[in-house]
Amino acid sequence: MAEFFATYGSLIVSMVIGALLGLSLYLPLMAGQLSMASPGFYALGGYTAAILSTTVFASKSNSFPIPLLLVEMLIAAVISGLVGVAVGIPALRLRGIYLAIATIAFVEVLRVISLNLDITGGAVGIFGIPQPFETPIEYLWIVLPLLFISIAFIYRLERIRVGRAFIAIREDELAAGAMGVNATYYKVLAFTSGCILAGMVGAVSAHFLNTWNARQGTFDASIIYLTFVLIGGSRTFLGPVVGGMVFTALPEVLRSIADTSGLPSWFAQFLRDGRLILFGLLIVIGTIFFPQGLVTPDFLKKWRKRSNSIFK
Amino acid sequence: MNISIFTQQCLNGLSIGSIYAIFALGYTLVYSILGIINLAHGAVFTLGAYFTYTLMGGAFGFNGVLANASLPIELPFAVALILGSSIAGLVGVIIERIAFLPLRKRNSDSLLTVVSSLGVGVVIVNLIQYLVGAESYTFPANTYGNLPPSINFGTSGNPIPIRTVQIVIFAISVVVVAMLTCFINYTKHGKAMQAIAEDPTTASLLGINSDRYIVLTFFISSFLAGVAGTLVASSVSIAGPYFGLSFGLRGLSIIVLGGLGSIPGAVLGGLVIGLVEAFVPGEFSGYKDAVAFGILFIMLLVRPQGLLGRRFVQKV
Amino acid sequence: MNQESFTTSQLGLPILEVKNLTRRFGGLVAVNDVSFTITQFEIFGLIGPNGAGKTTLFNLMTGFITPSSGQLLYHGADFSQLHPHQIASLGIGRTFQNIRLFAELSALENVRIARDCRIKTNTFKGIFGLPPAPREEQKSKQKALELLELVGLGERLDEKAKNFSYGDQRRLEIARALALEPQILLLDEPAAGMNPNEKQQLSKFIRNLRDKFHLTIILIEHHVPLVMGLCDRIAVLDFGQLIALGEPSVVRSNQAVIEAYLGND
Amino acid sequence: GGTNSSPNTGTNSTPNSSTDAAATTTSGSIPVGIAFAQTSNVALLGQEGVAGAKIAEKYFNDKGGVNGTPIKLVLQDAGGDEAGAINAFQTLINKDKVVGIVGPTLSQQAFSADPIAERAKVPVIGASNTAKGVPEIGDYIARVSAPVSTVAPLSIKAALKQNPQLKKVAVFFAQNDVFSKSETEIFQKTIKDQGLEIVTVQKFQTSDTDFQSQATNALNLKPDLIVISGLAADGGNLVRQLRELGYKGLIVAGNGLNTAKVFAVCQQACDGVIIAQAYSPQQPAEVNKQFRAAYVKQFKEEPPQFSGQAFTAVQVYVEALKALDKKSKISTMSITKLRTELNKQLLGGKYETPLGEIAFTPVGDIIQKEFYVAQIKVDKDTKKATFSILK
Amino acid sequence: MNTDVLNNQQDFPILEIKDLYVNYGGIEALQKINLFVNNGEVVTLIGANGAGKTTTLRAISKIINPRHGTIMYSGRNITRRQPHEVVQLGIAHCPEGRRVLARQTVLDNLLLGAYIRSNQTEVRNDIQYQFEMFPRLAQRRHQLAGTLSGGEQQMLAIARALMSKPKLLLLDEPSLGLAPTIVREIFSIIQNLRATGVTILLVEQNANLALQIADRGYVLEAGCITLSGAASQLITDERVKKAYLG
Ligand SMILES: Nc1ncnc2c1ncn2[C@@H]1O[C@H](COP(=O)(O)OP(=O)(O)OP(=O)(O)O)[C@@H](O)[C@H]1O
Ligand SMILES: Nc1ncnc2c1ncn2[C@@H]1O[C@H](COP(=O)(O)OP(=O)(O)OP(=O)(O)O)[C@@H](O)[C@H]1O
Ligand SMILES: CC(C)C[C@H](N)C(=O)O
Ligand SMILES: [Mg+2]
Ligand SMILES: [Mg+2]
Repeated sequence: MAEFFATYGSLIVSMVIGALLGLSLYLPLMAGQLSMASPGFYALGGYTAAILSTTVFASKSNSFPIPLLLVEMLIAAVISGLVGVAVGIPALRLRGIYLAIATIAFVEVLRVISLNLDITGGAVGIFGIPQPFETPIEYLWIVLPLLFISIAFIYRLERIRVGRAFIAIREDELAAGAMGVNATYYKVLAFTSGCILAGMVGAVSAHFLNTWNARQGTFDASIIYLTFVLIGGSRTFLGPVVGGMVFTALPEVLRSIADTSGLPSWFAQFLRDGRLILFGLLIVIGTIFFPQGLVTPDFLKKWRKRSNSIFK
Repeated sequence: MNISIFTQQCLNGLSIGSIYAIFALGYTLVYSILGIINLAHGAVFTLGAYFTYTLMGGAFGFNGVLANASLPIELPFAVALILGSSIAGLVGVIIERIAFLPLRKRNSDSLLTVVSSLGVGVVIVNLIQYLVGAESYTFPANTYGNLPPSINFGTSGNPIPIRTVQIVIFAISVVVVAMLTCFINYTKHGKAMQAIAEDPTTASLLGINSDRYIVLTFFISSFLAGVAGTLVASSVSIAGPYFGLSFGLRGLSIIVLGGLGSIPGAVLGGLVIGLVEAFVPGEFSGYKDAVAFGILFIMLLVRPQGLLGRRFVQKV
Repeated sequence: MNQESFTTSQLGLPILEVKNLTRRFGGLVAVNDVSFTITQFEIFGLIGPNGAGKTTLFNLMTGFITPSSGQLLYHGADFSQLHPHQIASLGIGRTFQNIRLFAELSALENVRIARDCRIKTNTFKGIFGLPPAPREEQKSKQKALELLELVGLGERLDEKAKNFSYGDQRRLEIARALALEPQILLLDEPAAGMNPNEKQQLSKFIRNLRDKFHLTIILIEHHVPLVMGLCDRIAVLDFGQLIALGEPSVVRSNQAVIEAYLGND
Repeated sequence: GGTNSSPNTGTNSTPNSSTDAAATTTSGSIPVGIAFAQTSNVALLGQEGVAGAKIAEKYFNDKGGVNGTPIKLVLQDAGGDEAGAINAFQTLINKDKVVGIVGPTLSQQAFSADPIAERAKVPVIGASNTAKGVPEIGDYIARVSAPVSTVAPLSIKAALKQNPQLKKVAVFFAQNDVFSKSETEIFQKTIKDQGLEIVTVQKFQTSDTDFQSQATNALNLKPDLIVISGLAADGGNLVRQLRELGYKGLIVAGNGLNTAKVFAVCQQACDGVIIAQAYSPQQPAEVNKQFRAAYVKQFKEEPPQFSGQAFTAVQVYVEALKALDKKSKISTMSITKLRTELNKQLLGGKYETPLGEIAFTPVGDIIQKEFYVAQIKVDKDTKKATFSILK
Repeated sequence: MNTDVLNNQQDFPILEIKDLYVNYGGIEALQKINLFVNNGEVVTLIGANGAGKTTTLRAISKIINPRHGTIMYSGRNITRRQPHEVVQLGIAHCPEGRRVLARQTVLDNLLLGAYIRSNQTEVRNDIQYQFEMFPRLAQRRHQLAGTLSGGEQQMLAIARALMSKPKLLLLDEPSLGLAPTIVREIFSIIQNLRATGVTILLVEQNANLALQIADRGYVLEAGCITLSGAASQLITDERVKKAYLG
């Protein structure tokens, strides 16, 4: 067990981070906004933490105080929130693929800027970020509560008028307007919540990865997060959580399958060299066999019914 | 900036822009019939280059399953280009059958199709790497026969050299665009495609066989990707399996800039981005990419439908 | 409360005023200098040939488009520049000629979304379930259920809106508009897709609605018997212009209306 | 092909249940971890490292391994990103129980994954990380990839020797590559120190393929020397496009272009490019001759720098293990102890490698004596290109 | 002489539906539907909301697949055909809810309606003809169909269906949203079409009007045909009167 956690500790944390990033994309998607801005805010949050912890909060002591980490997350949240509102208000007039592209453009611009600025360390980025924990797995102390809080937040959100307003906008923005839904307000709300979440996750990740650089928020990342959400299921928050976890773990699972003894060596070799081929195939298969995603509201309903009948 | 530099940078911009444009055309075609972005397009672009390279008798390097393998034939460039691109076209059709059709049949979220195409892209890129490794491959020096490496558009005292490859690419893009524009705008097929994009069910009620159009579109789009990939590779060599992906993002911004689904828009967008990039002053070369995307961002806010896109006002 | 009593006692108070309203689309004048006043609790019919500008007038009244010129007054205040959601909150609800339900959502969800604009607690309290949020949510749901019952879809709460037949979708739209708790209800061809028998029932139903919820109703409809039987007053539009306004019997015999719309039978 | 040469590499490293078991695995070999990028867009560079390491494995095992016990490379793909490197490191450390690790490919990955090895007390030798600060990550982190501070000035001087008249220099560098970024700083400092004028600094990205506008910008200023810091594909294309656009002057290229791969990209246009080398195939030591021969035999081209450096990293492990084994039998040591001892041992040693004689500073940076400046020569008739060392 | 030929033809059913069952997910929308339409006839289908009228037309034009049963058209089994093939065989469907192509102009919508035809001059003449019938559309010919008024869209949908020169026309509530004068216009068009030999299956809420111009009619209730017969009989049937004629 200890060995398992030692080997997979950071993977487990990465999975939770994947789930959180999935949620950060899911939030605007609830209101029908296909925003790919998450990596940008993830990067922004990461830089915030990286810069703060290596400059302002730098200390000689070995381990970085956890309260400071929380403060960094808070600051990252505030910055991301402000930038989110500033970008969101103009950008959210766009729809569908146009919004996606606009947000991707925003992410790219951020990336290039961070590559050119001194404070962000150019290509090398910022390294030697102090560690609040001894082992990677302990980051769960931060990311798991964050995940649970986010889930609780979204769960509640979906059950009150805000959630219904999001869905109304997703279904038909014009009709939603006629039903008294202030689309701009809710869209900015959904978008900014996603930004804030991504920013906070970035702040933790900077510590978790020990280093931060311009390669953290990229177009590829946007697309991967989108995969988390859509294959996980974009109609319930459990979808992105499951999707984020599964698709973060998948390459590593394939790696460890390749290492299991007893496989014919050509097959093990294929698994090792070709694991991303399988990764891609699983994405395709996932979309084909789970057109609504792995977790769908119907699935949940059935499941709930079943468990109810068991308990009765 | 003096006039000859200006001309030079214009020509540079046009030549790189024409590469962007021919890449973006394939995107636009698929968009204009399915209303989605095919993220596997960049991978097919790469694949086309590898196909042509192989057909010309090129050998593979040291990594991958096919290390040191080569075909026993050495086709001339033009033949290999057409054949290689046709194979890429077929790959496109196969992609459509495997990754798009099943989703379409189930009426699933069109975003999911985007993800599925991403999966295909991942498969292709990694398959290439698995088979022939990650190293770069270069077309033989005599690909374009005995043409000089560059052609001078200025005087000998004030040279404005443009690389010959780029001129070829430019010419081919112009021809392709002209042909496609005619096909889309002056035949009923273009309208049929738009009808399919807007409402496949209604289109079928009008007697339009959407399946056939979609297959055809994928073939043309992937064929073009193959042509573009080959041409670019002949200019800058195949820089590994990820070669096409760096065009992917640019391609996206171009079709949006030009107006989604508009063929002339894709071309205009490509040229505009090419020109803008060419005119980024040297001291800001680090911001070159940001400039293109910055323009796109602002443009989207000012004119969301793109340069040549048609604005659609919804009436309730 | 019986209908007679308040129609007579309250009639006359203007609730909505349309003043020299004009809307152009490029060269086309879809609504051309139209003025009329709607009084509280009346059922006001809007008729006219296809493309006369009736729906456009609704779109202006609900903020979907802004007037090229002219004014719209609600209880005396100009609201022509407000956004649709603001107008909805003011108390003007509508249905759509080309049905616009939230297709993927259940009937209940469709109605609840509209009812939500009457929830007053803020998001914060809502998320933490602090009072009075839970009670309000509960009330809101109750109200939605009642409305579905009212339009006869009480049994089909969980069905997706898109699976309803055309006529049933129209009923659902009415329930959804009522959930806004509007003072003015705009119905754009509510009887389309219903058979004559159903149309008659709908006519009764609309009158009941007015009485039950104290509504002012503006109604676009091409089914002449229904309009004539139901409406207190009727306005006739043709090519964007108001060509007649008055009680059904007057309008019916107006020569211009017969030429433009009713035709000579 | 490369993959077929040792098909079962790393497949049968059965993990031990207890962390403190004997260092050698049941199969009787000593596991050394290799964490290069075998996928992603840096795989191009990672594969070169893997090739060098595999040749080293065979070479040293043929010569008796570690006093009779063979070593066994355990490959884990580190991909191109930070998380990938961390996962590869974790697997190597905890599951594969390697005695030390070679890798990762990028410095950014090193900043991310090396601290993990440091905390687990597992030695790491970087074979391609050149950024400032990598060896300083910790006691267990060393590297054999020199940060090119000595070689860059040499190549500028070599250019000056070929054309003493030159005055104006245009500088190009790949801004998203750590290697090129730090290298260009050294280049630029040298240029100024030599009293030359930098007329322009143009940035690009390693993923770029078209450089015409940057080239035009630069050529317009009529430089007589162009200095490029980039990697093989982009650098090669830049050289080619500069030449095709009519540039006739000297070109100095940085370390990233020190691979025969550029020949394919810039073809005849490569002719005359002066290259700074941290590794030269012509290095005369016996071990390099053998390495080069093995490499050429398998891949039919000269070994690139990253292969030479990866070979060297493996060599350092083998020789340090040998020395350690002589002092006290390593098969009796617990893996934790072995790793610690190995780290001490390797930092203290001197090695005769394909890079020449090397040693380590106390923090683990390489002390390399021999750097080379080579010029690419393209044979007019055969079109074959070679590096020829400038004296 | 001509009438003789017509009369002869009228006897063979151009469309014949046998034991048709259609499901939406778990819901049975049609059960054991049997109906036929003779060549040259106008047949109307009436019934309450949700009875399954639209579903029947969808099954014929193959937008949905029946669970069971056969659909014969001109002696051919078309049960498993694709929608576009059915159009090519001469069936046009003017669907419920108009479904004009919102982003295309009026003219393009009409041109697309003639997609299966190749003689462009004839097509152009026909467009001209539609414009004469619906002057409103002529005025709006370059407007995007999505911005037309509801009634204008309905006219366009009908005109578009006619553009394919069908042998069998399926009309789903053509009078929906049309002003009374236009409704009359539509019904006279239907009669004209019949005179030129087009067979028509008409779904109509305005049962009165429909039965007046139809030859025969079917009454659909909750997915089953409960009544059928000559239109003249149905119109006087007490049950029909009570339920549908108001
Ligand atoms: N956004 C728009 N752009 C251009 N023209 C428009 C637009 N909206 C409406 N129109 C035109 O304005 C006119 C009035 O349309 P409107 O929808 O108000 O008609 P209506 O009276 O509701 O007709 P119907 O009874 O057919 O629904 C129509 O001719 C229509 O084509
Ligand atoms: N897509 C669908 N999914 C599920 N059920 C559907 C769907 N479409 C229709 N139904 C159901 O099938 C039944 C028949 O519907 P249909 O649309 O054929 O009725 P209709 O007779 O045309 O009614 P209307 O006059 O209101 O248009 C109805 O109960 C309806 O709710
Ligand atoms: C493989 C090389 C491009 C890596 C580079 N030397 C670095 O330190 O990141
Ligand atoms: Mg209308
Ligand atoms: Mg119907």
